[in-house]
Amino acid sequence: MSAAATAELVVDIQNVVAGYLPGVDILNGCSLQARRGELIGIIGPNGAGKSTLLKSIFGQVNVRSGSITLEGRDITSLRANQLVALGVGMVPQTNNVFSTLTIEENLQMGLYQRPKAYDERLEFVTSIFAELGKRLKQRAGSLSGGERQMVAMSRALMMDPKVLLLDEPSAGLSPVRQDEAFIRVSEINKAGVTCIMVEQNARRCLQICDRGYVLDQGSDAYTGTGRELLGDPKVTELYLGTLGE
Amino acid sequence: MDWIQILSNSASSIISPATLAYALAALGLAVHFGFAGLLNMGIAGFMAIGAYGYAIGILTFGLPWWAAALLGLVASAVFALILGIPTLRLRGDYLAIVTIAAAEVLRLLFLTTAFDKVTGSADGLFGYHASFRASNPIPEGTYGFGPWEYREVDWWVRILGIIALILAIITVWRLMASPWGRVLKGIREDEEAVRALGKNVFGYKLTALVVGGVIAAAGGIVYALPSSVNPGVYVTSLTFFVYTALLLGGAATVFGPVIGSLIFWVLQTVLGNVLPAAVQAGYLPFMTSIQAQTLKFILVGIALMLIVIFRPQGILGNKKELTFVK
Amino acid sequence: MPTLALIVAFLATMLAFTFLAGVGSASADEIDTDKYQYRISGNVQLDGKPLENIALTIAGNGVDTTVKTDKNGQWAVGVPEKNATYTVALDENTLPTGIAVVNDADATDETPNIKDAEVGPGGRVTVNFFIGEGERHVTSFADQLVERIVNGLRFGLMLALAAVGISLVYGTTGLSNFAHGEMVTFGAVMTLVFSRGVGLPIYLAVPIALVLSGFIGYVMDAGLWRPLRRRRTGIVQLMIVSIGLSLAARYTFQYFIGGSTTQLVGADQRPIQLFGSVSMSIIDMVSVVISIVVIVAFAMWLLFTRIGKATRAISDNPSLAAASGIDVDRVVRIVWIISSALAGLAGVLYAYYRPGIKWDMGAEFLLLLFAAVTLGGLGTAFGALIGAVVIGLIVEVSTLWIPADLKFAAPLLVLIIILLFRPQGILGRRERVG
Amino acid sequence: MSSDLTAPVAREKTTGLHIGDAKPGVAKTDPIIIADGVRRTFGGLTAVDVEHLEIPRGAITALIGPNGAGKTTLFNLLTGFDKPDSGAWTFEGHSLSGVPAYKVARLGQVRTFQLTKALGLLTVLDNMKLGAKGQVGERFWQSLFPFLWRKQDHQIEERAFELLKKFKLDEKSDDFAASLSGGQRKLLEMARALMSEPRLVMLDEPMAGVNPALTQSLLEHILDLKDEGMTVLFVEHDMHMVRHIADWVVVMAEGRVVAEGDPISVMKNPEVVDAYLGAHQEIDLGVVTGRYPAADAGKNKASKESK
Repeated sequence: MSAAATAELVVDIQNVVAGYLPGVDILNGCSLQARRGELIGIIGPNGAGKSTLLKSIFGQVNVRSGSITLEGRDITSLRANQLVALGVGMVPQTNNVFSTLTIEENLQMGLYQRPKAYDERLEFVTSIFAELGKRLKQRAGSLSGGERQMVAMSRALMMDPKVLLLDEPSAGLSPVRQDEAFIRVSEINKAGVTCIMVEQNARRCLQICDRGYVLDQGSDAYTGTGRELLGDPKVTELYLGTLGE
Repeated sequence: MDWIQILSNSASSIISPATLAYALAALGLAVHFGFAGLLNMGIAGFMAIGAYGYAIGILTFGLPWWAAALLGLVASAVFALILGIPTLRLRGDYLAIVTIAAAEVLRLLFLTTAFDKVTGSADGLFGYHASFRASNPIPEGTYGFGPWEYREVDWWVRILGIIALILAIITVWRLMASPWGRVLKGIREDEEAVRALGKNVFGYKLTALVVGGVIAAAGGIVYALPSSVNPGVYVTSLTFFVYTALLLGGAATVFGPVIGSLIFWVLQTVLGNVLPAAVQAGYLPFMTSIQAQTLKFILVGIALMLIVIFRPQGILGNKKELTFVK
Repeated sequence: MPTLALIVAFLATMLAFTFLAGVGSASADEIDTDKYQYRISGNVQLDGKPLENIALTIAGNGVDTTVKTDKNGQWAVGVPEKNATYTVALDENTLPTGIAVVNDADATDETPNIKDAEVGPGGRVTVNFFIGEGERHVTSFADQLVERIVNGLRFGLMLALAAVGISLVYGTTGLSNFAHGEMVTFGAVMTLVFSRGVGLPIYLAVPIALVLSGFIGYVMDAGLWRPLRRRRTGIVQLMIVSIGLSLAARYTFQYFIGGSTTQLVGADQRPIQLFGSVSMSIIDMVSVVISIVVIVAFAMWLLFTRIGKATRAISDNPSLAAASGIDVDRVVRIVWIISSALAGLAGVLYAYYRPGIKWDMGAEFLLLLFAAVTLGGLGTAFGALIGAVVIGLIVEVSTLWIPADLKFAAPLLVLIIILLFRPQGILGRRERVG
Repeated sequence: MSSDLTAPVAREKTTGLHIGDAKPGVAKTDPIIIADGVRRTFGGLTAVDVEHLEIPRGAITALIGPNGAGKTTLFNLLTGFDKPDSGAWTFEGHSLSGVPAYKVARLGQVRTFQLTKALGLLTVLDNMKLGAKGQVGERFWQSLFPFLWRKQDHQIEERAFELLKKFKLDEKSDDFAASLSGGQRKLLEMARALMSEPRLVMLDEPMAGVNPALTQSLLEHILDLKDEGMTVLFVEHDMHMVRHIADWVVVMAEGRVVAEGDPISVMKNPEVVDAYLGAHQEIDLGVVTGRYPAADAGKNKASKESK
């Protein structure tokens, strides 16, 4: 973690203003940095703009001002396939597998732009998700929620991303599966992939992430290491303290 | 080119039975598509039911003309029910496909030789005018002025057509200004929300289908009044032409369909006169006069595309209130 | 279930109508004589007295018409081609009891009730039968059924070529393309232009027409649909734009080729009897083989190639496909090219099947396409394939019971009934509310 | 009274709602909804599987649970917007199994949606008027004769204005609903639902997408509903507001009801803690994944306890 904190910047978001409808900004001046090898967690109340921030990195929202760079290169408003070519991977929250395709085809879609690397990448992915390797011919539509989440992460990993964006990887999963999902994200990160994760399960998210951002009303209200935020009374008040006290 | 003649023809087309028929059909379609959001692609079927109902009522059942007209309207209401009960639960695009298929099935049933004695199959129906003409209160002769000079029979057709149109306009206008119309427009926006407020969405859609269908059938009858019933008329193209007229004027308006039909037919008449005349005068050396007649239909298609892309709310519609909500 | 009761009542009424008509109507003595300019006619008499209500079937060159004699024993059928041979079969079941078609003098034809009629350069021919007391010759129901099934499969495969394309376009872009029928016509018209017009042999004209069809698909996507997608035009709006395009294209064909029916080279080939009462011309057989080969190749492409998989991925989940690095616009462009070329091929084959090329031939085809695609579930190519074959079978086999001129109505009715029970389409998914 | 400017006044919670221990499926003293064996599967995945559930009358009940727990699906089932594979339920004694959604609403059980369904191309006022029940002018033949419904329409309009004022939307009454902000649409949807004078108001995530300034006023509105004698059932996954306004909490996870009780005790319930924070809440994932030494984690825990 300390090594990661001094490493080069991978993603640099500066004062982004973005929204879907004209005149309605969801993000108003949001900044975020991710260094190589870091696991970043984004938490915040409903409607704070967490998912919108992720979507603005991935070019799915109109960014009205501010800048987003990847390794120093401006990637604001690039199209998804261009971003993938530059090494940005995305795991959406829902509808995150091709349900009519087999697991193998899902993985092939993951590295659509470089099909030759399939065997090599499959080896890497199955080193994290060993159970998928045995079920390649199964249709993704027949999988349970937790298994789908794994296919979704694997698909995104196939492209060998420099940075992986994860939108609520624990959403819709049972508690045990949620923990499993977090452990997988941690393993992916340990394998060297920079990760930016949006989460509703704030406590779990902060437990595993290197640094966290608390979003409130479309801008970054607090930031610090996961531990600092977990222990911060203000963050507890705003977001964590609602349960289990 | 004889511009006077062309102008006169065009002016005359303003109250031609075809224009009145299209205006009625487009108004019916406005109830379906513009106000209720139902993507009915079978409006030609409703018109065919009206026309055939009228002609068959006279020729086969020996009814007086007004009872036959009533038969046509009732038949279209029944058709709306038969079509609506199974299909109104469908998603927009499925509804379009089913309604266009239903209209085509209907046309094939009118066209088949199996029912030749009743429907006249490919020849269609004609020679049903006696009772209608006998009811004409206007003494024999030619009336009117300028381009609008017609014989008493032609006036009788036009007068009845205009009365039918005015009645339909008043009905639609009253309906849409009422709480009933409010529910219907609500359904167009989001039927789940309206259902959550305790409205019988299916019932409203079915009623709208019947109302629009009856008005469109009245259009079919007006179309058949002066001449004959020809199965070649009620093809899918007719539905598309009515859509063009409707969207031209504005789908979610009361007067839009009328204005749209007027413009549609005046332009058709102008082009239908100008293009062949231009060919004969040698202005269009690469074209025959038959091709010139075809050209105007090509232009209708292009116009439809341009309207939908660049002015989907039509001439009278409010930009904010354009109807393509889904 | 008042709904169901109403539907059943409606269908029952329609059936009753059909049967009543079959028994009652009698004056259908002239069919298609105003549609086509050439005609076959005849006069059925027994010992000089005319026989009324005798059924004759005229087939060949795509014609398949049943006609009945009028009270003078006369009948006439319009046909699309001169210098061509048609088969005229008299249905002996409609003759008075104990009467049959007999051989004259010393001929030993086993089926004297079936005759070949050659329409010569004059465009008219008369066919008469010798009728007297004797044994009847009828095609058995089983033979008829087999013949219809073979024809149905042939038609269904041809339909499938266009149906998989319209389905792919719907799956990847959400567009219900009403102009797909005109893409079918385009293939046929271009073949006509390059064979009859330019004078190329048919085996060159067809490939050129298909390449041009593919090119038109590219042009439509690049020039119209892609810009509209960029503007995020709604699907209903897109649908109506495609209707406008369909109208414009349809009348453009009429502008150039006029309102009449024109035949392709080889449409007048003699059918060869294969087995039972099944007969096909060489071109028919080639058509079937081409349909099968192309459909198999297409299925392989969709299942195993990278672009094919990407196509399925986009149909499944467009935004995830984009997030996987698939250039959606590029794949959609390829889909347009392929589906347009397949539609063109279907058009060429349909021109032989109908037979003849007419400006609005695609319009009648389009509704069958919709029926096929909806039957199989909008957006799934394999569903469309199965749906198309089913529709083809319904079209042909239904003529065993209903009049031949209603055969296109049958699948549309089936479509409506199926959607009754599965409003979301056979393979469609219901969406959660809220 | 219900303003976001005045400080929120803590209101009395309704108590004594249940009979016996507060466990899943516990009987209520005065239930408004009783559901039995309601199951709904989507292609093999069980979305809802509720054995027994009673909703107390005259109280605010929160239905909470993580995303995908089946809250919205249960909502859809109870309101007739979806059909269960099996099961039966009653509303004020009327069996509602197989009753279409619009009839459910007419019985006095009205709902809102998670994604607002403001009718964008109708004015705000028309949206409101659409909500009123028993309108003469909504019947086909009567609608043609304005004198039959004009008076009633005026009364409805007055009531609509009153509600709009309360929800601070009266100045927007002639605007198209499409021009409202997300939060205003939520308010409009709620106000519209109230036009039908319901006895049970079901709100699906009323706070989602609402900016914090409006949240307070929305909460007050919900509390007002109870004061006016209505029963409220709402779905939410933010515990903050649940604790503030709910009298009773039903917790769902994986389609089942895993806990019930008043907000304070429910939040202490280990099942709930599991459902929300993961099974073994005491285990620190940072430690499990080897990201942090166990000692650090302990320190963190200590600091929290000291607070």
